[in-house]
Amino acid sequence: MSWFIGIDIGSAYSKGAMIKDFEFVASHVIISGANYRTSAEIIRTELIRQANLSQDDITNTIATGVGADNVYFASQKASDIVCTARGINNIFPQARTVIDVASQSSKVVRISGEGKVVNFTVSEKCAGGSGRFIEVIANVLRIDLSDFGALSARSKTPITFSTGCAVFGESEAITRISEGIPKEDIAAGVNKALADKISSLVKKLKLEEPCAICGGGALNVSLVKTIEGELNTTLLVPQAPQFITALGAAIIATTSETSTVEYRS
Amino acid sequence: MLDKNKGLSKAREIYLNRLQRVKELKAAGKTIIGYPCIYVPVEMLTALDLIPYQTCGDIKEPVTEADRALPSSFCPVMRNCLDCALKNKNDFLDGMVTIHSCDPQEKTARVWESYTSYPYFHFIDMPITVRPEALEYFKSQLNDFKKTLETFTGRKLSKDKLESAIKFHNRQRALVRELYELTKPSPPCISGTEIIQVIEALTSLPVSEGNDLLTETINEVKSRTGGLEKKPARLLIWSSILDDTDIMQVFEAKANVVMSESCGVIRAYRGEVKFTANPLEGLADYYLNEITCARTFRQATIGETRKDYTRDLQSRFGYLKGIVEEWKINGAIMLLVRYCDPFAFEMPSLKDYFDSIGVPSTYIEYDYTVGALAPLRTRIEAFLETINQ
Amino acid sequence: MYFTGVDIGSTMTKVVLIDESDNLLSAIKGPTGPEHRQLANEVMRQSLEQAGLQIDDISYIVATGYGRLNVPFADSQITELSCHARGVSSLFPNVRTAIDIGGQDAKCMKINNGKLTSFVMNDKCAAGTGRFLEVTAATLGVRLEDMGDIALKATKKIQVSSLCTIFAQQEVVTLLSRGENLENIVAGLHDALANRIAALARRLGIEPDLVLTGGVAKNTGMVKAMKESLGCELLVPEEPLLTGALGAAILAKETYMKAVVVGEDLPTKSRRLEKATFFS
Amino acid sequence: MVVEKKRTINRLKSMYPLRAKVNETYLKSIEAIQAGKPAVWGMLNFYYGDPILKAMDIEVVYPENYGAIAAATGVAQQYLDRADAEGFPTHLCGYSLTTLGYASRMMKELNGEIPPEAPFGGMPKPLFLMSSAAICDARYKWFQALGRYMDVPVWPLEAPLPGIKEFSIEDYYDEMVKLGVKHLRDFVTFVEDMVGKKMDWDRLDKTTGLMIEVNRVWHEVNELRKARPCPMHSRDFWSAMPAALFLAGDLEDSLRLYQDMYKEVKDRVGNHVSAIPDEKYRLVFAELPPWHSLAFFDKLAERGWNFVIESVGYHPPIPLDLSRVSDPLERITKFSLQFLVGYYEDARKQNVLGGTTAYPYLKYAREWKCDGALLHPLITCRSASTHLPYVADMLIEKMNVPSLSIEGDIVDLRLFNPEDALAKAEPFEETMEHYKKMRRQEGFDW
Repeated sequence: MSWFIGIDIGSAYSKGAMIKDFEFVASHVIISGANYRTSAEIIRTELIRQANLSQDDITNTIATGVGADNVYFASQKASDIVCTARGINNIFPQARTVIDVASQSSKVVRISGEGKVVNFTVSEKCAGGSGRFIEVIANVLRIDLSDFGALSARSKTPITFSTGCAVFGESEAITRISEGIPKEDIAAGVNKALADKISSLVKKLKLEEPCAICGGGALNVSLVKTIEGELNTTLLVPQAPQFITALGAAIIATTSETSTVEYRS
Repeated sequence: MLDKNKGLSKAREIYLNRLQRVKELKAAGKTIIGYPCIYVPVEMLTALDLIPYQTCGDIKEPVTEADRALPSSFCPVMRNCLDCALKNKNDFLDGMVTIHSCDPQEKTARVWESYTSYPYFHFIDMPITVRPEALEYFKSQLNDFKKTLETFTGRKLSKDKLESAIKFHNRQRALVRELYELTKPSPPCISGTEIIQVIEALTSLPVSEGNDLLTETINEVKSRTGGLEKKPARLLIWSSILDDTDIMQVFEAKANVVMSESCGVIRAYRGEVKFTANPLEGLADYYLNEITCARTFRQATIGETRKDYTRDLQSRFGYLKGIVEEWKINGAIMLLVRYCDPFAFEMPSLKDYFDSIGVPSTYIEYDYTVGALAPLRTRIEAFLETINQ
Repeated sequence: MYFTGVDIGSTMTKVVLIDESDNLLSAIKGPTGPEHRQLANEVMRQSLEQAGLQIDDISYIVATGYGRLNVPFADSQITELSCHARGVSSLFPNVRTAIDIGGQDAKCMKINNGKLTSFVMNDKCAAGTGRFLEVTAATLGVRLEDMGDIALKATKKIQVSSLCTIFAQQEVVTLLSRGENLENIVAGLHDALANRIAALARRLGIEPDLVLTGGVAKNTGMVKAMKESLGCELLVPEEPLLTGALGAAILAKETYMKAVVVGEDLPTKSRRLEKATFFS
Repeated sequence: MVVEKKRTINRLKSMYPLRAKVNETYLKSIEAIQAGKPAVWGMLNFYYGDPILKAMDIEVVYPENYGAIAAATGVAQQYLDRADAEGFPTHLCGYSLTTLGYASRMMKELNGEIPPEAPFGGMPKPLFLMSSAAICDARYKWFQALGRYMDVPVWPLEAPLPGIKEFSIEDYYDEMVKLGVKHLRDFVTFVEDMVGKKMDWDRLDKTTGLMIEVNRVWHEVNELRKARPCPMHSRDFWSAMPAALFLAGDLEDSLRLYQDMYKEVKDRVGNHVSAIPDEKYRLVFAELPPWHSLAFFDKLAERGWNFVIESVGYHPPIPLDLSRVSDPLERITKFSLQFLVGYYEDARKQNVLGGTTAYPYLKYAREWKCDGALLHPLITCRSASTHLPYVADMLIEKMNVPSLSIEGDIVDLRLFNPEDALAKAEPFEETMEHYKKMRRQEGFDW
């Protein structure tokens, strides 16, 4: 009997996935906060609790994400890009492209049948290309993040955002509000802006179908629809999209295949 | 009762659908040649019975395709312009003429040529100084342009054809200046917004049709009774490009914009092409010397070994003094399109100059999107509040 | 006679109600939601209640701030720059320069006997606004109002990128994963913001007295950082959030009085507080 | 935890004396300047102006390089803030803002004295400014903007930027040469007036000859790097380039020392000596390196990443026989033009008409047999960044060579994040492996 854990410490959220025989047995997500070390511990404890196991039952743990260094109990760490590829390949072996809409950045990875990375690209640092954009606007509009997709789906006339600075997308939203634009049109405008950024990332890399989408952004139905429209394809959406990278890490843990590289410089 | 197909209403209509007329002409068998920058000598196209069409971006269109070839920290106008091309919006073009007026023009031109396949594509190099040898070189570049045009059309570009084309375009320049005479009264007889619509129409019409439109417009505006609403300030806008009415309307909400020293407005129409033994000389001289874009390196005396900042400012911005006096300007807006280096470097010196001639000025940056115009509105209003007390 | 200033800012909405001798009768603050009009009506109602007045008792009303166009009952609109200038100089008669750091922008104003003479404004880059601290606070999982005190506990200076909020945010993440201590990072963020705003102010030229206003002025760590990067003393109003609304109220009074003197009758809006809502 | 710096890259012994010579002359020139010898502020001008100033024995300081020094030593920020305060938009070239802030501090606050905080002896008030039209607009508008702070004359060197297709038009090249020669002749007169002495034409002739020869040998050194495994790493290129690019140091010394480098590299090729322990991947680097964290290349070397070619903007022109051209000014012009047009015929054949600075990377990838490209776009240096997306697109389209893009900046050094870069190394290796297969399938020979 062997259980494997993958822990993905992102700059906004920390996610954990536990697998047994390549099947999900537990998953957990929390806000990363200022202390990644603690976040990692909380996640491990929760995963173990969910599967009511003890620490000794865990054969191997792999860490990924910006805060991977802080997962002191992980045997090794893996690149989040590789993890996303392995993760999505585990759920959709047919997928040749995966879009990951995370809070801080979006990335597009093209993958082989074996889940190897064929090519990838990550959104520019200074561009409204991340899910954070949506969180911020949801907050401005005083609506729940989970309602965002449904709301924007109601819009007939989405507004146009200048898809420049992600932070200033917010001022734009506020501006539009003071101009009297309905909520749903603003929400839809944000989805459009983000979808534009993401599809141009995909085009940059050349889309190879079938294409999957993961990360928190994949929970936003209207964003997914908009991207589907712009790429004119149907996206594969996993049940728990935000855990795909963590899942990938767990999978890597089963076959400790990853280079240990000293990240410090 | 106004005729819908004349003057201002016609201009507005064309402005809202710049492609309409060129597509008609195309259908009628005409050859349409695009150009992205006013430094391209359109006379040479007209002379060969080619229709010049200025390709421009769409301020309301988010850039998606251009990301493939241009980074986001790049002239938003050219990014947008290329984006439209890559979205096949200019596929009706038979050719493009591009020019090295500035980096974004040059960089975009090369990418453009590489990603599209018009029957004709030409790139003109351009020196940065107005020195004699630079002028000679530019003349040779225009001569090479002539060669490729002749090969493309299979027609000779004769001297008299070129001279008559120059006459037509000089006439157009004169008419635009005449139109601007009508912003001198207070209140002005025509708004900055209307002028943008007229100019944007001109850049999508054959020169003769453009001249007719101008004549109609001038007569219409002259016959206007009452004129426009008098606003508390008469503004001058100095910019690299100003080709969209949305932003102009923000300026005009609480002021009269009586002069817009910019592309998309008067910059291409200030001077006049002189008639020279070899017409290319006159053209080279006009385009290199007369057009007041920050891309050209100007100094008080060419190759001077003594330097004096005051004289330097005079040589770079002196032409603005007369404008300020004649149009009774009481406020200047220095509008910068983000990432436009030639104009960005100019800003502090330009402010020095406006201060020296006692014109209050304010600096405004915008990224060529309709996105956040409201904060811009606040700046304008606050600026007006400072000059109107 | 009574006068009101309504300041609908990007994050907070404020109302100030004064009488003809500038006595403060009520001051209300509330978060700006997406429904400006409704909010304007609501805060106005509260303020009248607090002052024990009816809407018709108000002689003149000036609206300012981002949402100034969404105050149905306001008689005229004046930009927040002129209003801040007026408000600040009523509190500090000798003020020559005022810096207002808001959530969406930062403004530096030159003031001459109560009037705005010139200004510079940063609304294009979040790195130079209060938003810089909000975004990075969120990344750090710290409450915005605690940022200042945390900064004051710093033991060493860390340089943080001041070029762009997004970069700063990513840098914070890196610093955290390197195990840098929170206080020092926060202090670094305050310095970065202070330097950006100081540069903005220098563009205008700084003359004493210098006043810092706007929400960020409540942040003690920021005031310290600003003093350091400006290298001069800073005056801070007790209620830095209210200077805009106060200025609007005073300008309302002055506009009204001027009209009375020259005997012209000012056009005024309907005084009805309709329950307008924005997204109906 | 900090690990001690491992030196994985096998540096060339012969590079050190060259670098030492350059530094030595740099220090000499600083002393000379501080002793009151007139100096000129110059832009990297791709050979147009430098041989002329060198022949006239005028010291040149390069604000572009000084911008890098100011950034590396941490004094840049105060100059940047100053430029911001003077009203220069913050999105302008970081080096230019540093210089403008520096000039403002020197002239407005210290009436012409070199600021005490300025590293490496600072930059003195120049005799005149020599800007250049080559590469970007900032490089001539920036020196014009300096006029706000000091009344020193500016000479903007013209530099034609021919079209790739148009270049084949009859007389096109000759006209560019005509411009160059006439322009440089007037420039010489200008310099003579400024320093009050006449040009020694024999000396200019000799200097020009040496400049061309130095660059030829330097070019040959880099040709040797096509060998597998690659004997010389980009680190050595960057360390050795100033002697050829800026003509830093004494040209006769430089020639000898580049010849020594040639011998050592040739020797390594003969004995299959690699620049890194185990060459798994051959990469091309574009454009400006992250000067402040070059140790990061050792980390990549540990993974078997060898950087075999780089930064076209710093590379010598493809050699051109100018021995029969008698007029030194004509030789300088043709040599400088060659920096760009040396690639044109090939570019036209391959029908890659985009960016003059973009095409060479395709040639590099093909001839230096690269598995991947590491692109380093810089937020405030557009000229070194705008062509990179196109480069990436062409590399993958035309020869199945993938690119990894790591953002950075020229003044805000904190933007370059080695951790982030290294985190992408692992997936990029999978990517390079994939495209290696693709190239084989499509009949490429590497």
